[in-house]
Amino acid sequence: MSIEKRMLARELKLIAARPGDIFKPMWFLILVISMVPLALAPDSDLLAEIGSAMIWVATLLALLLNTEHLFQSDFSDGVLEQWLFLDRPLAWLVGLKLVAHWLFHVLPLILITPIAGLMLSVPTEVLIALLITLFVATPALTCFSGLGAALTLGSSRSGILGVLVMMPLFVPVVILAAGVLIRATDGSDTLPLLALLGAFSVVAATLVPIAVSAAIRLNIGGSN
Amino acid sequence: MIFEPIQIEISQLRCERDDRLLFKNLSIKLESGQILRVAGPNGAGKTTLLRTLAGLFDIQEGEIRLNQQPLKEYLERILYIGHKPQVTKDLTVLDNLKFLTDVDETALKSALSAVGLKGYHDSLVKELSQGQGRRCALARLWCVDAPIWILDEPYTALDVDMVKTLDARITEHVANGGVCLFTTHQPPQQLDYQTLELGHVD
Amino acid sequence: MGWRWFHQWGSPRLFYERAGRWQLVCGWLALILLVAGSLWGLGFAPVDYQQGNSYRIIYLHVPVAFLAQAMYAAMAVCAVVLFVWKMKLADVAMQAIAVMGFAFTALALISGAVWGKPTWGTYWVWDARLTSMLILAFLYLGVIGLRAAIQDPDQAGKACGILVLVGVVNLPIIKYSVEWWNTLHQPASLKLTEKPAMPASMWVPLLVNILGYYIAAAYLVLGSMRAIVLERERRATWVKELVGRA
Amino acid sequence: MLEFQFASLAAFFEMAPHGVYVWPVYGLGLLVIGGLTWVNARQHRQAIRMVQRNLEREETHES
Repeated sequence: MSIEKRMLARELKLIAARPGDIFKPMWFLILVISMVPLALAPDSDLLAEIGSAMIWVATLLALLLNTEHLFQSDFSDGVLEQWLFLDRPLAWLVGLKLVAHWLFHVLPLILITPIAGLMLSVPTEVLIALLITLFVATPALTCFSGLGAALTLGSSRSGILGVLVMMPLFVPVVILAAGVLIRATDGSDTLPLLALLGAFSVVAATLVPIAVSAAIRLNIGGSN
Repeated sequence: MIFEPIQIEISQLRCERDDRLLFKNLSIKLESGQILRVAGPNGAGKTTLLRTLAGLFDIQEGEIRLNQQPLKEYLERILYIGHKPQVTKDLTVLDNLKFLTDVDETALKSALSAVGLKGYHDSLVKELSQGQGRRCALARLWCVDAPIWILDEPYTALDVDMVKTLDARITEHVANGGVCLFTTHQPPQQLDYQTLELGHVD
Repeated sequence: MGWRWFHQWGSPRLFYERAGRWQLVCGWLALILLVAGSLWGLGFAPVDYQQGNSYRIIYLHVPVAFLAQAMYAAMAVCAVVLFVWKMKLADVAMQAIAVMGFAFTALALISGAVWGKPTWGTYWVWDARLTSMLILAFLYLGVIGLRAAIQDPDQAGKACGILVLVGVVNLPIIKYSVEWWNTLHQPASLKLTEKPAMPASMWVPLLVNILGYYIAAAYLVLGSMRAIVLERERRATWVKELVGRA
Repeated sequence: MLEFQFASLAAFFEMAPHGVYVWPVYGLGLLVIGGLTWVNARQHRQAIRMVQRNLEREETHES
C-alpha cells in the first residue's frame, strides 16, 4: 500500500477510535449559534440580517479549536518523527494530513451549517452562498490553523497561542467571504469574489504545507 | 536477508545544546556487523548523538557520511526507534505497524508473534501494558529491512525474555551485515558490542 | 571581499562594539530631529482649514504608522537572512524589532484613535487604515507571544522566522482586502491623512519627523539588540572579558 | 515660512480647541520612546550583572 493510502486509512481509523473529535466542534457550533438569539433578541428579521456573519465566525472558531491540536498527539507519541523516514517529502505528508483533516473534520462542520442557518432564519439563497464560501475558504483556513498548530508544538504551555498567532491571517478570507454573502443578499454577481477566494485557498494549500513542514522539522529538532 | 556492506563515518562531530557542550571532536567509524553502545550519564548527549545520526537533528559542526555519501541521502535505510512510545494509543497494534511499514499482513503478524504479541494484533495499544506497547514499537525490527538500526533505550520496560529475544534479533541483524547503535542503562549480557562513553568533555 | 563586512557584522562581538557607537550617534540625531520637527509641526506649521489644530497629530501619527509597517518588513528581511545565511544576529534583530514594532503600532493606533475623536466625533471608527493597523498589532503580538512560548532561543527564532515570512506575504493581501472591505461598507468617509496637496510648510516638518522617528527606531532597536546579544552570549569569552574589565 | 502660529505661549499650550487631544498624544509618544530607552538600558544592566554573577560563581568554584 502506498503511503498516501496508509495515511488516509490511519486517519479514518483514528476517527473511528475517537468519534468525539468530530462531534465536539459541531456541538460547539450549534451551541454558539443558540447563544445568539439569547444574547440578542428572538427577532427573526434581525437574526436573518446578522445570521450568516455569525455562522461564519462560529464556524471559523470551531475549525480553529478543532485544528489546534492537529499534530500534538503524534508529536508527543514520537510518531511524527517517524514521518521523516517515510519515502516522501515531509511537506507532501503534511499536505496529506491536512487534506484528510479537511475531509473528515472540517467537511462535517460545513455540512451542519444549514441547521445553524435555519436556527437564525437565514434566507435560502444566502444560506447556499454561505455553504459555497465555506467550501471554498476552509482549505485556506485549515492550512493556516495547521501552521499555528505546528509552530506551537514545542511549547508545553502554549494554550491557544496557535489560534492567536494565526487569526490575523484569516482577515482576507473573512472579508472576501463576507463580500460574497453581501452580494448574495443583494442578488448581485458573486462569482468574481468566489474566484478570488478560491485562488487564495489554492495558493495557501500549495505553499502553507511547506511552512508547516519546516515548523514540524524545527520542533522535532528541538525535542529530546 | 543479507545487506550490502555499510560504512558509517562520523568525523569531528561537535554539538552544543542549551549553552552546554555535549561532545566535540567526536570521530567514529562503524561497519557492517558492528554494534555500538552509546553510554554516559544522564544529559551526556546520548539521545542527541543518536538523533543527529538519524538525521532528526541538524549537524552543528563536523560530518556524518554513509558509504561516502552525505547522511540525507540515506534516511530511508535507517530504522530509528526513539524513547518516546512511537505508537498511537488509539490504534490497534496491527494498524500502528501498518502505517509505518509497507509490509503485508502475514509478515506483520509473524513479527508480532516474534515479540510475543501473538493474538494481540486487534487490541488497542492503550489496552496493553507499557512493556507490551514497547514490544509493539520494537516489532518493526522484525519486519522492516533497513540496514542501520538506531535504538534509543530499547530495553526500557522489557522483561527478561524479551531482552533475550531482542539481543538475539540484534545479533542476527548484524550477522546479516547490518549495523546497530543503541543506548541503555542496563548493559545487555548477550551482545558483543563496543562502547562509546560520552560525557567527558571540558 | 565584498562580503567581508557582512560576515563581520554577523560577529556578535564586533556588532556589540560598533552598535554602541552607532546607537549614540542615532540617539542624538533622533533627538535633534524630533525636537525640531515636532516643535515646527506643533507651533509653526499653518493651521488646517478643515480640521483645525487637531491635524497636528499627523506629525506623530504618520511617521509612527510608517514605521509600524516598515519594521514588519524589516523583520521579514531578518528572517530571510536567518534562514539563508544562518546568521544569529538576524534573529537578535528580529526579537528586538518585534517589541519596538509593536510599541510603534500601538502608538499609531492610539494616536489615530485620539485624532479620530475631534474628526469623527468618536474614538474608534472602522476606518481602513486603523483596521489594518489593528491587525498589524495582532501580527506583532503573535510574533512576541510565539517567542515567549518557546524556551530554546534558536528554535524560537526559527519559529518566529516562519511566522514572520508567512505574515509578510499576507500583509499586502490583508491591507488591500481591508481597504476593499471599507469601500464596500462605507463608501465615502473622511480619511484622516488623505489630503489634497499639502503645502510645503506642512509637509517639510512632517518629513523631518519621519526621518527623526526612523532614526529613533534604529536607536531603540540597536540598544535592544546590544542587550540581547550580551544576554545570549553570556558564556562567551569576549563577554566575560568585557564585563571583567568594567 | 517659519512663523509662530499662536498669539502667545499660553495659546500654544491651549491649542484651541484641540489641545486636549494633541498634547496627550505627543506626551504618550515621548513616554513610549523614553520608556523603551529605559527598558533597553535596564536589560543591558541586567545582562551585565548576570555575567558578573556567573564570573564570581566561577571564581569561588575554582578557589
